[in-house]
Amino acid sequence: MDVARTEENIRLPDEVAQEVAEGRLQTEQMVLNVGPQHPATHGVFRLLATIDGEVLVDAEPVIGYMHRGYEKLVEARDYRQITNLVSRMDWLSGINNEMPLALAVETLMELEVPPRAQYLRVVLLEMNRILNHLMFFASFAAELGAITPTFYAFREREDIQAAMEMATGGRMHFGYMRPGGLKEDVPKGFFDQALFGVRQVMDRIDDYYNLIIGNEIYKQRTIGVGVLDKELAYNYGVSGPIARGSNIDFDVRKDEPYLAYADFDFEVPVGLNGDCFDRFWVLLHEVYESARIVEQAIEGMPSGPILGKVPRVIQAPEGEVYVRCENPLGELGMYLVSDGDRRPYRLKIRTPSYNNVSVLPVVLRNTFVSDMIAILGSFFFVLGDIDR
Amino acid sequence: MNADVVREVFFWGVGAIMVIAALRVVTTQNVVHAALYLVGTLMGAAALYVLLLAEFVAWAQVLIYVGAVVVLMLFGLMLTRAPIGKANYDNSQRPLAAVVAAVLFGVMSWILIDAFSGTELELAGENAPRTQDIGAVIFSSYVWPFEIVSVLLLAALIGAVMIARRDEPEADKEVGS
Amino acid sequence: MRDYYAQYVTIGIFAIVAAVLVVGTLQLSRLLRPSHPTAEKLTTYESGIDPIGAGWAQTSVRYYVYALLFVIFDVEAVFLFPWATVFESLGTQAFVEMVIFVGILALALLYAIKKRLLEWL
Amino acid sequence: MPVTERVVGQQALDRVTAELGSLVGDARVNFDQIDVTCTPGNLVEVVAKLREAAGIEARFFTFLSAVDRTAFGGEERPDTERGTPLEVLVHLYSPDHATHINIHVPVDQADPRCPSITSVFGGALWAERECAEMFGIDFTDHPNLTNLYLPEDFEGNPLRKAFKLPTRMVKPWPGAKDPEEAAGGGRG
Amino acid sequence: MPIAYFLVLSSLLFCIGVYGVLARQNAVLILLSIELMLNAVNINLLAFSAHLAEAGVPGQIFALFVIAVAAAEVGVGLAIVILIFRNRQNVDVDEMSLMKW
Amino acid sequence: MFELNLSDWQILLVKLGLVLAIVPAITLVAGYAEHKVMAHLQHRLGPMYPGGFHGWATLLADGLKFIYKEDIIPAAADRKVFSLAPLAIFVPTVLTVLVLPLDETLVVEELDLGLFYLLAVSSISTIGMLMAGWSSSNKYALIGALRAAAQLIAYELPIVLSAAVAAMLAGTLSLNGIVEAQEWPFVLWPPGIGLIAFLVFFGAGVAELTRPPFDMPVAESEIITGAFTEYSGMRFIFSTFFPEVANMVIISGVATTLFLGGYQPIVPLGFLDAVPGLVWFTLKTAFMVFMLLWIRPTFPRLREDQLQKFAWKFLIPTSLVLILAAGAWVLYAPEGLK
Repeated sequence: MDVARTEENIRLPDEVAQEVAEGRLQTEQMVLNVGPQHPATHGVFRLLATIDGEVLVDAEPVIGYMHRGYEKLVEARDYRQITNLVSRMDWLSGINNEMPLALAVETLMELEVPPRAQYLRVVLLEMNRILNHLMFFASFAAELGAITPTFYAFREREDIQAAMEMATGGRMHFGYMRPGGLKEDVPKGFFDQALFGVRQVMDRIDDYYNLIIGNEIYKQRTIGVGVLDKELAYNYGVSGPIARGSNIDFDVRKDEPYLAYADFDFEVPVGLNGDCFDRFWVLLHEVYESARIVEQAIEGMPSGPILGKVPRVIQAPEGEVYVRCENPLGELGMYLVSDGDRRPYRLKIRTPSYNNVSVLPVVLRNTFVSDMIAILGSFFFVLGDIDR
Repeated sequence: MNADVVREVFFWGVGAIMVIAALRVVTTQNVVHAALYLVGTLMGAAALYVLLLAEFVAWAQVLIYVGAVVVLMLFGLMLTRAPIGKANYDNSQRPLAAVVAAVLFGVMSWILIDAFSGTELELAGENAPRTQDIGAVIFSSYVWPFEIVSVLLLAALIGAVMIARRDEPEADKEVGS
Repeated sequence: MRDYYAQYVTIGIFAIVAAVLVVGTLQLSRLLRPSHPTAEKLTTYESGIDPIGAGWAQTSVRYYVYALLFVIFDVEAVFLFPWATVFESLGTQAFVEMVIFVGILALALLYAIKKRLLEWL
Repeated sequence: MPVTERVVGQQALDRVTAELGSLVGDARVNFDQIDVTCTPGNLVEVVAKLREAAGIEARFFTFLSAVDRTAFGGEERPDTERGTPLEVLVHLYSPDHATHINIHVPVDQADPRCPSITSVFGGALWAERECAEMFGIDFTDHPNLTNLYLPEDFEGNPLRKAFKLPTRMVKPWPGAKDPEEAAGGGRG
Repeated sequence: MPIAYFLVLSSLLFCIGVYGVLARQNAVLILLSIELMLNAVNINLLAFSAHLAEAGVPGQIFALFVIAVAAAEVGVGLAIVILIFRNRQNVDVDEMSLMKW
Repeated sequence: MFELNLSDWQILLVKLGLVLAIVPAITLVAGYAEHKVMAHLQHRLGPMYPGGFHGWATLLADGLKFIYKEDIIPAAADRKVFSLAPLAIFVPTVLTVLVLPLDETLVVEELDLGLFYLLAVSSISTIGMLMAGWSSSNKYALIGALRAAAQLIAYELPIVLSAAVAAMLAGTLSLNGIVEAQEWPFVLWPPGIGLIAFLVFFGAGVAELTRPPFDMPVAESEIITGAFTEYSGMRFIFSTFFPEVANMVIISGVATTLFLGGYQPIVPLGFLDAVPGLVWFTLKTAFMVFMLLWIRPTFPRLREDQLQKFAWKFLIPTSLVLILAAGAWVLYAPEGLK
């Protein structure tokens, strides 16, 4: 990165903080509600900000406007129904949400998943990851005031969206995963469309670089802004692109390969300083890596059944297990306690956005109002994922 | 219509607006309103300057007073608390102040009318001095006041900064970061 | 020969017409637009929550410094324009005068930068 | 740094038990993950040690929640395997060793109390608030134990088994009448 | 047009300013009143400048200088007010008894 | 030219009529151009339906919608100041149009100090912003107003100073005089000085318009619509949409007048003199407007402190140097070069 991380960039907030603390700069503080109805909060997220002039003295996220009580609801539904329920948590990565549930049931039931299903799952998961990341690419740029990337990103999304629709019939909530495999095989022409979509993205990623990452104003706005310390990230259980932005090489796909991820060659992009720039940089690189995985998976696609030997009624045996997947936004884990019924006895859903956002008060302290928006945008969260 | 009559009507109109606005400046109980009424008076004064053949001064008045000084005032007000709604900003000497002002006005206007009654202003538009005339005179006859203005402004900035700056001991050390 | 007063009469009339236009359009649209004020509608917008604290304003000291600097340079600009029209005929002397003037004000800017007054926020 | 040395299963269990010793009761391997049980009084020390101990370094705070086992396997068979049916569950992960550690902390069901681990893991700030409102567990010395999701005047602890979903009491979930399937009764 | 019109108007504005200075207790409002007085002076200057047209434009030039000085005055005055506000959280001159005799 | 005997009042009426017809028309055209240019830069079509042909009537439909909108003044607001703020923004905008020379004789009033008048009048709207923001009693509006005012004053200086450079090179403040004094190749002469002054003027002009990348006073992702968050219906049109688009054209027109030779032909070829000056002025202004439209979808926005630093540490010192350089050029450059 060719922009010097000047002292100035990093020191300023502390200095201001000190002045505020000593009362030298103190004008009256005012309490500002950012959200729940605010253009920058992706849904009903509320930030209670205490500001002094343009400096955020304190910030307290208020969540719960979308709480639907999934953990209670799932106790009254069978696994097939839950698939469709959890799909709606992080509505930008529906099929990724369904994955750990299927994995958890498969683990408890010791089901074999046929290789074609594993490869197909990878294709769908990674395409969904691209969809998700492109959306955040668009929204983050829009929050920084650049309006064009939104349209570019949606153009690319559309091609991939079409492939997803061919396979699953849905655009957001796919409901395509089954314990033991997939609902059905993909239709003819799916692979062509998928390849077309991801290659399109790979080709155009240079444009995105030129338009956003290479832009001097963009660098000024993001470098050194909202630095998330590595230890802090561990402490709060921050995962996904945000953790990787903070120089944490942590990717479930590499660390504990599930499905067929061990078969593919891909890199885990890792940022340097944990500022907004790094988080965004990681996000964009992951798009590229996911596109590569999709290409490899389609090229090596085995034939065979897409559903293993699964009993007609899915009843996980007694036991408990924690299963996790690398969701687009981070580690999505499910702690499944089963007492042998068709329904889970207790399903703790550990969503990535929840942990990622919980660190916000620390990161937001003593930033500028404008930086607050950049930081919120770079924390890539989905409200449904926080509130469940 | 006779041009002089038009001018007089204009004068009375603008004068009335100015006086009313000025009165509101000193009586309103809302600080921001006071500053905005001051804008009324200042714009009225600019209009009178135009009438008095001083178009450059008139627009300088708009540029500096309305565009800059009032903005400075409003920033200052908002820095020191500027609530919407009323508060009491008068002190207890209001009646006394009114008497003093009225007496002063009586004396002054009596002297002025006494001294200048009968003096007519010849306002011939075609003789209005042009910007060049002003420039030529400043930069030949009023060079020293002109330079002193710059020193005064510098002093004002330094003074204001000394007073209002954040007390930062390390500020003088190294700036080159 | 220019007609000094006529020019300003035109400007004045334009100002009045522009003001009347705004007020008139607002009045006109009053005939067309609905008006059903409710308490919720008239609440100040604060991201969909009842505002916390109200009726007061506060700002940062930095803005004051900017405004002060602006005032100073605005005064400079006012003297700059008459000078611009005559300095060619007055020659070197007037030029030197302005160099000194601008130089002193540049000192003010330098001072502000040196004192980190422009450092934010 | 990705996983430097993979420590799972029995090897991980050995390290954990060697480090914690008598601080924990039952410890076992479950699907390559470590399950340990400890008392509320020892919890803070346990998580602090797991975080710092060489060879474990479970620095990553995954989640904190609770499980109410009073209706496990049907109303008649409450699971009191670990002493009481209500337990706080803390999951830690070691990014360097890919070790998962589930810490089960049985708490008193009538007066559930557990010390807060926010001094060790900041991520527990929200998790404990959520757990407190959902299960009615009092996390002592938590700096701000207010409701995270529920309104302040909400009554009851939704994730306790005793808290029935009102709609489901009136009308059982239609899923139970799945044509493919005859057995099984409504429980939730 | 009689010059007395302008002179009386300017003295009226000046006296309104005097009233403001005496009757207000908010320091910023006092500064506003002072601006009124300075403006009154300017009207006078320009009226005489128009009256003595054959003398050239010195009246206008003086008005420019007055405007410049007024700008500097406001800058420093407000700085003082802000300092006082920061120390005491209010700007009532009546309560500023520190420098009273 | 043909002679028409019209009384002063009739002339005034004609002027009024022309301005009142042309200014809104130009605003609509520029607004439509903004929709379309931006859409095509972003690989989309933009409005296509209202009016039939490529959605030409979109803005008329929008305007109609705004007329029908309910006018809401928040209960906590200061009604008087709230209603006056649009006036303080709209009227100066209209007044700036009056001195722009569209052609040698096509100007509403050719003021002797036209340039100075223009700068003075346009500085009034700063107060309008502060009025709108303060009176709304809304925190976003207040933050927006303060940002807007600080930005407008910071970038007014480069505008004023670089305009002074143009005045110095021409030796007059009359806009017609400045156009007449310019010779081909307008902005490129005197070398360095003209072009840099033009760029400073144009850059600061973008900031004065509060358009990206300088749009933090109205940054919707941060502070909704800044000072005008509480404005609705026609009040909103008069305080934001109309002034923004009109000022875009006006700034382009002023830049054309000061630096691009105004109504003079683009290249000094004899036969081009037959083309009316109005056409040249329109072409040049349209080009400048297009540049402004191009900037908007290209850049993200700056942060408030970066914006201020850019003005005070870069643009203003640059324009101060330019003034001295221009002075030296006028006085000391060899006769043959000028």
